[in-house]
Amino acid sequence: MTRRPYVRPLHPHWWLRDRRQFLYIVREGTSVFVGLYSAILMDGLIRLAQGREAWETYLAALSSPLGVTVQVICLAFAAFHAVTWFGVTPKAMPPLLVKGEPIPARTIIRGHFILWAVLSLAVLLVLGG
Amino acid sequence: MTKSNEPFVWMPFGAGGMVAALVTPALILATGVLLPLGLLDLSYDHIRALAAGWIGKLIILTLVALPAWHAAHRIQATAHDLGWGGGLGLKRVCYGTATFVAAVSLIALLKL
Amino acid sequence: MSETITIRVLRYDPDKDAEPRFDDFIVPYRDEWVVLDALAYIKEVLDPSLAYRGSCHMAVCGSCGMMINRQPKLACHSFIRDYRGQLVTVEPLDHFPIERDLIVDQDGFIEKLSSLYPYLVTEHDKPLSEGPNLQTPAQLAAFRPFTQCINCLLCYAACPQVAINEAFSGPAALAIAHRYNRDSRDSGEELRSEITDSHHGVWDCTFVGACSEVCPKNVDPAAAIQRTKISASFRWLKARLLPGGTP
Amino acid sequence: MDVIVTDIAIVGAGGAGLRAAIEVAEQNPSLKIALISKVFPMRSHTVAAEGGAAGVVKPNDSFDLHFDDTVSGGDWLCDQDAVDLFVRAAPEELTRMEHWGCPWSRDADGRVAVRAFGGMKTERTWYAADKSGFHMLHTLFQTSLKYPSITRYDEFYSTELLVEEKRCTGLVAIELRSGKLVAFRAKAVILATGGAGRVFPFTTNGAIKTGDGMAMAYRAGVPLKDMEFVQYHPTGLPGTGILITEGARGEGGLLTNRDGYRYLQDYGLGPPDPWPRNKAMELGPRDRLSQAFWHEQQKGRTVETPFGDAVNLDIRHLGEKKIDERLPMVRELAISYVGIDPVHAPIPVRPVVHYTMGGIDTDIDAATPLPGLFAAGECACVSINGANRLGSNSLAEILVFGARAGRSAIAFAQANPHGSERAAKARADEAQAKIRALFLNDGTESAPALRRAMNETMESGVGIFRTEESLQQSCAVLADLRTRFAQVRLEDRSNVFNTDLVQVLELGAMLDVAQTMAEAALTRTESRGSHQRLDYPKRDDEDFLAHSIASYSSGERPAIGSRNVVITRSRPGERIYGGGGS
Ligand SMILES: Cc1cc2nc3c(=O)[nH]c(=O)nc-3n(C[C@H](O)[C@H](O)[C@H](O)COP(=O)(O)OP(=O)(O)OC[C@H]3O[C@@H](n4cnc5c(N)ncnc54)[C@H](O)[C@@H]3O)c2cc1C
Ligand code: SF4
Ligand code: F3S
Ligand code: FES
Repeated sequence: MTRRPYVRPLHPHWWLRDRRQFLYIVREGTSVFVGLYSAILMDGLIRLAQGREAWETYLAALSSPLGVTVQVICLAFAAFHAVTWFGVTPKAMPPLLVKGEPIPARTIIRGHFILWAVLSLAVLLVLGG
Repeated sequence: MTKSNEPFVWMPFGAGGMVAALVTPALILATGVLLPLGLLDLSYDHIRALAAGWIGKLIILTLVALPAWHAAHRIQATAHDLGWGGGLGLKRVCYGTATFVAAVSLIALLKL
Repeated sequence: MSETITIRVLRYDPDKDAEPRFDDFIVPYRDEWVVLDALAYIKEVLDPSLAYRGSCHMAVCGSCGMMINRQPKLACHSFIRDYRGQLVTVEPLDHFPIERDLIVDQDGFIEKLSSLYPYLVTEHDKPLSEGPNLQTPAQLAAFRPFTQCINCLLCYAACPQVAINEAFSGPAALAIAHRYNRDSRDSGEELRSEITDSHHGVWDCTFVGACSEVCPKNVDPAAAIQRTKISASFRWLKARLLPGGTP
Repeated sequence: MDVIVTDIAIVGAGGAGLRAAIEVAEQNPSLKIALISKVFPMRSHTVAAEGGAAGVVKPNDSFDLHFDDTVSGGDWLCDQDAVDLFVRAAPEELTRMEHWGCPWSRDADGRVAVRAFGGMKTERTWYAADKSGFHMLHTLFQTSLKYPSITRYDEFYSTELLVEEKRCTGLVAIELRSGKLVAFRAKAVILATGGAGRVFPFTTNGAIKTGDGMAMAYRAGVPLKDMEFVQYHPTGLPGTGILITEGARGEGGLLTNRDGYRYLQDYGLGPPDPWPRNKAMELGPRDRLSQAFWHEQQKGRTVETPFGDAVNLDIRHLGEKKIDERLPMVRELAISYVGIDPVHAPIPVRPVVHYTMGGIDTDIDAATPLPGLFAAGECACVSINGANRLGSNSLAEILVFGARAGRSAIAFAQANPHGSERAAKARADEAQAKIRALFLNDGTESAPALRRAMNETMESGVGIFRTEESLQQSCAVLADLRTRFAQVRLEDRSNVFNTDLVQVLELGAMLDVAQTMAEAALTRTESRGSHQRLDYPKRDDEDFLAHSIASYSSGERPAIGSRNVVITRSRPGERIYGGGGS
């Protein structure tokens, strides 16, 4: 018959046409930098195993202009990752009930931010010796 | 319909996302900002000492390997989203790299 | 009816058009008018051939989902006054085949929903003489948000995974499955897990979250899916680690 | 043309149609069911019902009390055998809905909660927050997916019944997505097509409530019963006609006029207790409340709004928490459509056409006088609603009589063979030719103009209060419109989703239905329930304790006959509300 459904193909730049979708791809994109930083850490472990001298070169590389630039970019994306990750935590866990009432999403998100601050402080203290 | 084995990759992905969110920013802050500024001293002895015990090794491995896995999972998924291949090949490359990062880190830690 | 607004509508008549095109209409409107009223005006006064769906005019029947200025919206719940001074572009819902003008083919959704055992599954039929089941308000609250879905499919239009993976069950269908899984009277979760835990069940979802943002009824399908992923992971572990579990 | 052969065809997939389909599927899984609907089932207008469904559950309640409320609420025009059966079956049906997963609201101890409703002596209305119909419809739809014997034909617009030798043998429908005409041959047909509120301009009814099934039956020679009884709901939002549920008053909402005065006490509904008292004041029956509005309007005591006169519905004293918990949708609707947050200000409301008490003539087994044809739900008139339906009785009715229609259809289908294929084809070809004529002939009349004229004359002549003169005038206008309709012009000549064609066909149905309403109202020279004649203000049991029966006579005005009401135990008495009632 005359029925002829038209399928509009997904726009090749669908994620650039919509703020929400763009932020999604940026959120996912953060993983490139998270991954990159894991590689940097892996490198550090290799150097550590190779001995004091190798470790010193590693630290120097971290502090080089290139090293700093790369890491600052990584930091920005990692922070964006953290914020977006905490933002969805209430959806990603079963509702927690306190006296029969579910804990509000805002409280759960706030709890994660507090944990973030505490752990970050702990990391810095441990590394600082 | 057969059930998917996705939990095998998804659970470490989720854990990695949590680690990357809670701890990674502080680590980058330390190595990428405070260290170059001279506000933090990551001396060889101190760091070695941190990695000396079993618990230390385990924690460090977690901090390196899980975010790597998290990244691998997201990268292959996003590539699929953007229509860049995203087939089995890419999956192998991504998860393979993450496994490699984990394995090398483990060997390095064991050598300490 | 003093002010006017320009409404640009995507048109497609398979009898005449090779592919969709846009038509502009200038519509005088009143303050309480929604986009659906403007479409009714166009159909009645300007172009009777315009095809669209809509019935209840109160955001409950789910008929009138469409893209309004590229956002999935209910036409009966989008006030023209909020678009004052803008060009309003109205298109059929993204990610569905267009039958004609603003009408899309929704059969795919119904099939996906049907496959998920979207009804109460119980071990025995309870005789009527036993009366209604007991269910406390707290037990009701545990699944109530997920009962609010009006099947408007805005979430499907918002979710890129629906477009990328044709077989993906999609947000609303999975939210409804979750609704039954969380119902204290139901024991069909195992049955549903055959579908929810499969690749095109929850695992096609990459937690974009757009589904929940556009949902006019606050159903939060994204949460339903994430929680199902967690249960699915437990089921997966159990099947592999526990004796008697079948991998 | 396609021919689909099935055992039982059901037109309409709202609450009544779905319930009927499930009943057939459960009772006899070997029967093939075709469930035909012009919209997807969950779009059916049952979805819009807010308040709830009545069924006796509380220990201090009884079938007799529900019976009495219903019969007196209906101003003694109900068939009492039907009401008896109805009140007994209602709790069972509502329990069954619970077993199917309907998320009824609950008391703290986990039992199903019930609320007060207009005209009901005690709390017996089961509800699911303020989306009762929505939850019932989705529960029924989703449950129906369980049964392989139900084949759905979504978005098929049914145009007429197949009748062969005084028996209904199927129907004809247009598949909207292709424009194809399809003949359904069935051993039994159930009509469950809902109401016809759209014949009026200002209504709570969705765009799809155009009385198609009533018109189909009527044209096939089945009479329409009690069509003059059209219910106005007292609390619709001015402008859009969106309904503010009676639940708002059940929870304690107050109606006040421009002076903040609870005017209902002036119309025999007092005393004005500060708390909700069943069957009094705001919880009086709908006809009385709507009529009181009209009187207030005449006295100039209503509130003027940009969308016409209104009165105030005040729920502020319930507080934000209770409003959000019990009446979330009311708040949402008021904010969206009249820009008023009921937590802080009263909601302007006015009476609005809501429900058609009349409908296809059926007996208590949902059987119409045409063998093989059954009807249930708002399109049918059994009659349990009499001259005025009590709120929350119809959601229970669609279940009780939907199920009964299913059972009756099974019995009929098991006892009778299919009609002949040749006759079906011939009839379907005629139907095809009629539609083709619309496509080929260049009519001169504009459908929207005819519809507007119909709406106007129904409101002005057949509204809350009627007179000989107003009705005469409306009858004349409607007769004229029907003649003009023969020259209606189809603007859209495409095949796929030709919604212009659907609207034209719906208009044809509405004109037929409107005509029966106006003509029956003209004949009934008394006032009863929702039918109020300024020129005959009293109820007249001598002459009019009887149903009106409107029969089709092609092209002409309907013939209006009458049939006695079935009275078993409740003699007509005075309808007493307010303090006198308790
Ligand atoms: C706003 C509102 C609130 C209400 N609140 C309450 C309440 O609180 N309590 C209460 O008891 N009652 C209430 N009612 C009344 C009650 O909801 C209805 O009477 C009842 O839902 C009717 O159900 P039904 O199955 O008969 O028809 P509907 O639900 O209207 O279904 C009709 C079906 O027929 C189909 N159909 C119609 N014509 C055709 C055709 N030509 N071809 C194919 N299919 C066709 C439609 O697609 C639809 O599926 C309310 C009504 C309204 C409008
Ligand atoms: S989940 Fe929300 S957006 Fe999706 S179909 Fe249901 S109501 Fe619509
Ligand atoms: S938008 Fe899509 S990817 Fe998942 S969270 Fe919602 S279904
Ligand atoms: S018309 Fe019903 S949801 Fe918009």
